[in-house]
Amino acid sequence: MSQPFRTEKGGRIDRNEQLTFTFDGEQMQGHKGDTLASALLANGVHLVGRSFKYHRPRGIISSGSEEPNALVGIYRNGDQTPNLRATQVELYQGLEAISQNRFPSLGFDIGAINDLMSPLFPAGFYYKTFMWPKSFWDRVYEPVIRAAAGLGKPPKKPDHDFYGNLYAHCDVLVAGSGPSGLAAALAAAETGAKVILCDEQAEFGGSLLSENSASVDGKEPADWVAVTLARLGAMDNVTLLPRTTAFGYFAHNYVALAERITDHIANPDPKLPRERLWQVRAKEVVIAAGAIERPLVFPENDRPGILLADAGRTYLNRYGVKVGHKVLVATASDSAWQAAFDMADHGVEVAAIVDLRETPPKNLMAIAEARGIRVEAGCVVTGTLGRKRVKAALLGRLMTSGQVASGGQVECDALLMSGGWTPTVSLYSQSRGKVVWDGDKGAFVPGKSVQHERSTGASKGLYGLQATLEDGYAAGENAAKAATGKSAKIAYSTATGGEASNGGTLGALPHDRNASRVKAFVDYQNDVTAKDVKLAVREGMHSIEHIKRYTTTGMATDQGRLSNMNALKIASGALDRPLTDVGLTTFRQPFTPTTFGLFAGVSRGDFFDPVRKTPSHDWVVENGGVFEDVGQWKRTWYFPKNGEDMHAAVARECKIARESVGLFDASTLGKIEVVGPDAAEFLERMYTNPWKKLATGRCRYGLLLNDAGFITDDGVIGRLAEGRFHVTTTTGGAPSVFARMEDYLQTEWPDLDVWITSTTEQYAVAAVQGPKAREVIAPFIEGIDLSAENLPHMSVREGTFCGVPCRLFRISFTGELGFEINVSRRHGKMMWETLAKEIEKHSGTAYGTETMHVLRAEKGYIIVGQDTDGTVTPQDAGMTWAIGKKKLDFVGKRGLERPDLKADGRPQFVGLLTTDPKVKLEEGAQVTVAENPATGTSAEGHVTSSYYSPALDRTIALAMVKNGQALEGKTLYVPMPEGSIPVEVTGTVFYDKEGARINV
Amino acid sequence: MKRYSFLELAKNAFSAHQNWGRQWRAPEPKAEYDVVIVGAGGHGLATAYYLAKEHGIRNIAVLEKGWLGGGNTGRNTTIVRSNYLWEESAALYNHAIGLWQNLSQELNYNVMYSARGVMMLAHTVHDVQVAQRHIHANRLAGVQNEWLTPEQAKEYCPPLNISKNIRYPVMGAALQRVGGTARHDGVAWGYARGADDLGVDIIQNCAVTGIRRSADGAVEGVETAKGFIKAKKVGVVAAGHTSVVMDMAGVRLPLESFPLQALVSEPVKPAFPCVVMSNTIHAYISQSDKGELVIGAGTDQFVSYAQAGGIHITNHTIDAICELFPHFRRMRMLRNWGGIVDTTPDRSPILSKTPVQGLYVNCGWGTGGFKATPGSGHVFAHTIAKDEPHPINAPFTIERFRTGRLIDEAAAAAVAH
Amino acid sequence: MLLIYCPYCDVERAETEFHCGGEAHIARPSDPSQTSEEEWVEFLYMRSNTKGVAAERWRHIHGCGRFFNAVRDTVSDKFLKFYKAGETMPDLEKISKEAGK
Amino acid sequence: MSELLANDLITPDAGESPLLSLSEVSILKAAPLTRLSLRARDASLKDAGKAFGAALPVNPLLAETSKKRAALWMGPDEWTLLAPEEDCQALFTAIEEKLGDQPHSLVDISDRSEAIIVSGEKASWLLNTGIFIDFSIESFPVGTVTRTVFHKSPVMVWRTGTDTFVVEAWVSFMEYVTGLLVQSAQELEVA
Repeated sequence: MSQPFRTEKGGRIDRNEQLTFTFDGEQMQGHKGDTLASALLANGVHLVGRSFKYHRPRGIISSGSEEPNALVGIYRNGDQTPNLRATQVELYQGLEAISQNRFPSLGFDIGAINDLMSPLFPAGFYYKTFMWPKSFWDRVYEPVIRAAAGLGKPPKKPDHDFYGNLYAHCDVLVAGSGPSGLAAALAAAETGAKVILCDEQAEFGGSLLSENSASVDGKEPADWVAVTLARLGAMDNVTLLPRTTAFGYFAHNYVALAERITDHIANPDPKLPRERLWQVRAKEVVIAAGAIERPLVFPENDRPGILLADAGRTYLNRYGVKVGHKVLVATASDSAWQAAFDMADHGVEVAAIVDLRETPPKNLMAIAEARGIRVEAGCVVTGTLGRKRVKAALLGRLMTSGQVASGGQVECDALLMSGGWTPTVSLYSQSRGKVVWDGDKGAFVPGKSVQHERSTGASKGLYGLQATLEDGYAAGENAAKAATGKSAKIAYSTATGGEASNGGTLGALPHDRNASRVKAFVDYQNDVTAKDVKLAVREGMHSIEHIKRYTTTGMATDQGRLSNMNALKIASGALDRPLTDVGLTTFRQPFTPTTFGLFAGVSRGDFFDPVRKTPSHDWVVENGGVFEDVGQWKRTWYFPKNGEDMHAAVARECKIARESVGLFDASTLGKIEVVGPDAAEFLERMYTNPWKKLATGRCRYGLLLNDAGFITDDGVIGRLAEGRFHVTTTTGGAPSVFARMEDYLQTEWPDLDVWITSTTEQYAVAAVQGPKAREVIAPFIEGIDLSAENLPHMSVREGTFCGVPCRLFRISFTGELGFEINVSRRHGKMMWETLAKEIEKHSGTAYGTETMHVLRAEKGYIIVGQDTDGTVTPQDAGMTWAIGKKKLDFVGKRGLERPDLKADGRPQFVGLLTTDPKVKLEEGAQVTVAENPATGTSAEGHVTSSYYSPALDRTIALAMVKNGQALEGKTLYVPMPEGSIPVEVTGTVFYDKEGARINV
Repeated sequence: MKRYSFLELAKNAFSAHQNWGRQWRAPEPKAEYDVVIVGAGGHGLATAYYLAKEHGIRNIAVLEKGWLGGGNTGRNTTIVRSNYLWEESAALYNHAIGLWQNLSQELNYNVMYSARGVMMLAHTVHDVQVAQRHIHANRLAGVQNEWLTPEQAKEYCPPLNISKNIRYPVMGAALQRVGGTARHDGVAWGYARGADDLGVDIIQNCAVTGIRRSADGAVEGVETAKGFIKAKKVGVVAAGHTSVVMDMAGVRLPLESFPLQALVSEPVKPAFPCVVMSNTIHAYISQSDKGELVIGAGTDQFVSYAQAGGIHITNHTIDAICELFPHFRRMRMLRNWGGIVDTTPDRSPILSKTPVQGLYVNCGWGTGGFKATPGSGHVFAHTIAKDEPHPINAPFTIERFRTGRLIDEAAAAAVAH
Repeated sequence: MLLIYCPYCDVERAETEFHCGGEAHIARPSDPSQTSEEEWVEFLYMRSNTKGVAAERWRHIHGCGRFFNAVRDTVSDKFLKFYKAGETMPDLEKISKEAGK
Repeated sequence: MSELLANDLITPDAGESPLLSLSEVSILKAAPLTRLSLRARDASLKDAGKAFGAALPVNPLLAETSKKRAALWMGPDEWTLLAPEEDCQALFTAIEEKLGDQPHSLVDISDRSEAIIVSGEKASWLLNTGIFIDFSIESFPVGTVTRTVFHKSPVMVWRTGTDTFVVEAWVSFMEYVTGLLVQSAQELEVA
């Protein structure tokens, strides 16, 4: 029969719905409501994985998110997710799980040889070896180590799923839905406060779901959960989030939750996100994260079949699964006794209860006796037998001398252990609170609240059902009061049974075995033993952080939730210093491993970053244009025709623009309208150039520095009226120029009567450049006299284009007669298409940014960010003409006076011509004096721009060269791997040096 | 000092590893030292090591307010490279690369320097220009760096998405093959063990609370949690806390300390062979020997000493990683943490004497200090021992901010058009 | 992600709406030509980089666009005061004390 | 402020089909509109309001409306003035004339942005998939207007009704904003 370890009845699984799943290809059955772990256990499967370092066989140890051993890969529809905890994976029909870190199979794993060689692999062994021979590290040792390390197999294909995001606000966020969490949520919600209740599990209720020896308000605990949830569910002010982990507590009460939406569904609707990131700003947070049971550290405490006692109880009561037929219970605290009793009540043979304590509570002894359970007090487990499943345990009796005497051997097929409980203080700790040691409880508990939060119930070390309920109600009431000022008194439920568990132990248990031969695991997944911790201390690692890093304890995927306290105690013993002196390692987010896709959210593909398009975009696509990314913008790079490559296309575009006319989309350039009585004064202070005397209707090139004196941006600025300027910036510089202007305006010169408004997207801009430019635009422009006399170079007028208002600039970045027409963005497409059609009549062409760059380079115009790099002054760039000599101040003026900015030997902007006109220099290539400079020679400069110039039918280059302006006519070299290229230093203007073509 | 080797390991296995000695002592401070180093991170420990080894100064204390290697040394993403633009930077970082290559043997401590290659992606025409400029400048300076086409980049790093249909397609990459990673803790511990063996006192849990200066202004020693310690030379290597320490001597610096986050995934079998960085979409990633994907994020925008950053920074980092490596979307973040990085206006470090006689400072490494650790310690030791900079760190003065002779690695990647 | 109060909008908003402008109350000299090299480098680059309570500039860049100032403890990241641009620098020591630092 | 007034001004573009049409939420593209950015000192507000035809709100994040007019508070000296498309030139001239020499800045930004109307019982939920703001009616009452951030795009949000929001973005960001809203809404189609 399938599921031989399933109980006859009981549990919260749906026995009517049977589900088939596979584990390592083997088909098995489980039920709806099972986790993969409970279903495997129902089938008698304990061995589910191999440990990280020694590849030891490992079984399921817990029933929750703290599970260190039972990590599996889940496969579905081609998607693969490694390292999922079987204890958290909800079963669905057809689930496919694969074990990890084993080869060739889980049962026979070659890596297990590491276990035999383990004496060679103590903590930190890799720091001491693999150093000889030197070349072997990357080639031999490291590849072998890497192949052996790692857990699951990484996904091989892009993820099909998508992920959602939601920002939320609430008065009270309750993390955890055990008794205190539910009580807190209810108490807070009844005041009318907005409450979010989340729990990492599929069902709300926490420990109440596996509690069957207590009652609340006379009901079964699970029934009380149902009633409470019904009440919460009926309230509009409550949001219930099951399968949702509060994984990060950030500054200012910002809590991140991971909601798992489809992983538990057999065939989820593809319209559903797989997971959703909730980013919650909570006025108050109630942390009700509970506590987890600690393992006991005894030799061979890692065999499959050894579980935490509470996990065993949970599998029994909640999932209807017996973890074995003959169970040994080893404990240092009361709670495990209840597990033994429940086992016995379900007909499981309890081999014995082995309690570390000399005198366990009498009432428990009595119950055990009534059930006929053998009890060994003052006794510990000193070892276990059975490789892939525990077969027997060795017992040891504690002597008054502190020694351990052999106590014989007990056969069992499962061992339940409890070292007591550790409050889950991760979230509190993430909130930057400092935990404090509570000696009575033997645990670290939350100290003072640093943010607006409070811990309740077991997460602050409070146990016992009645006490945690009461504490939860109070926490909810107080949180709501603090958040909203409102309160409401509700009737508290009362519990009977579920008494607080006493007892517990920390650190490694004593035993009578040869300490150097046995392994007592502290951190299961990373195979850290008590010996390793002691070795680290011996070697001088005295800080708990050093011990953690050296041994890797607490650094596995469970983040040390089972191991931290035991490791700390062992370290404290080895150091002979109080535990509190050794310190606790920091709890870091996320609380449990959290999917990358969840963080990435919707930002993928075209939504990775906004794709900003200009009004010509569709036309460009239709006409085969190629785009380049400039910031978030898509700009047309070039327009290949008839299979042209970029070089050919650009050569053609350049030629046509110079001979006839070219059309270019300049819409992405930043535009800022500067308006107010002090507009000219403001520009005077921002830019190097003078502005006050610029006549209305005229334009001027503006150069913008930072206060350090370096060029940061440039653009043409037109004066539309006495107090109104149309400023243009570079495309990439638009936001930063605007921000810097606001900064100076608001914080340095708030007295000025001037305001700036971004109009970048108000206007679409078409540049029409070339000898035929005037003819091209003339048919469409009204209200502006286009003649050279009335509209000379560097002018601006307002009129209409095809009847819609436009701002017409006569400016040129090509050295040809040129116009830039600004119409409101909505008419941009119409303008572009009108002009594109019109230029055809003149055999013109549309051109892209590459041609724009060539044409401007032929004229020696700089591109800020290409020819300059943030270290270039106006003098360096040969642009002293742009500095208003009479100005007392402008941004950067004082910076330019600094010694190094005036020093000799600064790089200067020059032209370079290769001796061979066909040789094109590479942009970024270095310029040297020597033809064959020795390695380590300082460069004289570098090539900033380099193109084939169709107008000159040769290559041209621009460069920054030390003292370059004085070197005109001299030969320098550009050393390349294939040989040095001689270049002549020239002026920066290659074409139409007189500028005749622009003034027509 | 007991030498480490495989043989030694095997020998100790027979004695159940009971006989390993301490890697470093836990001494109480003496009343006086020749040199006090403030900060027992990688840079500070390396400084002490080279002072002792190469300059014969053995009477040295390294003071650490917490545990050694617990600051940025133990919190970074362990990338090593030297393909910086300016020759001053390239010389400094390449000096470090030279030392990295023999560091395990030099220290007899496996620092796991692994030259798996650092690939810096170009996504735009501007990126390509910047990368090419780096490559040409590096070649002249003797720094290894080469250009890869997208296909070559994919071959070097198979998980890389070089589809033309992603938001910012990869247009190529600059690859430095000698770049790679090293084990951060190993570096701190190796230098600590080496320095300790040469007689250096490493004093942990000993915060410096003041810097005492004589009437003529020169350094006399430091006030600490464990009392006054006399020293005529004090080297401050306090990373994010440099401003705080230097303020004790009345020295103001052009520094701001920002939170910087890093994170790792759960460990998986080998999935990622090298280091990939993208400045344009702000992400860098490698895989540790343990199998974790190690991912660096950006800094928060405000000064903070909280060692914690905002989730929006994490979100943006991971969305960039998932865009470049879409397989990793189903991987899970295991741990996320923050460091405090001290940044200068030109994003280059300060390794320099100060206006105060006997006070030296090594700071401003921003997000990239780990890679320089050996080189930084080496030239800083020289600076302290000789009271004048090594030629390699001579340009990295405080003075440069006054004169304007910046070494501007940030500006060199400026974006406009 | 910090929660920041804008004194102009009179609301608290997420940090992503804001841009941090660094240390507050560093005024650009009114006549830079009269400043010494030391004064200029002080203005350009030297920063207190305070560990503890410090005043800094923020701009509500994706809101009302205004610059304003805030006092924040750089160790806890807690904001202790927000005030409009142009208002005088508050007594940081007093604020520290009130906050129990 | 009634929903009616806002809807009088910001109306679905008849030429466009709905971007999203679900029972719980819909997204409609709004028809073109006149948008003027006014920057002015307190002393000029009264005159500006008169010339415009609606008072300029002085309280943060508020909108004042009258027939076919809305004045939105954007900052302490910044308002966006909304009016029908065809009124642009006349309004511009009227305000300029009225304000005369009073220091101010009036700039036509009609085409800088586009607007969409997001409405339905899930409207605020949908906006919260990308916007941090608490849209509960107490925190963000009808009539509230603000600039903010939607994922990676700056936007403006104006609540014109309990379940109706006008969302504006600069034109080149609108595809991003609407694309993500539509994608995020798709889970609402799942029963």
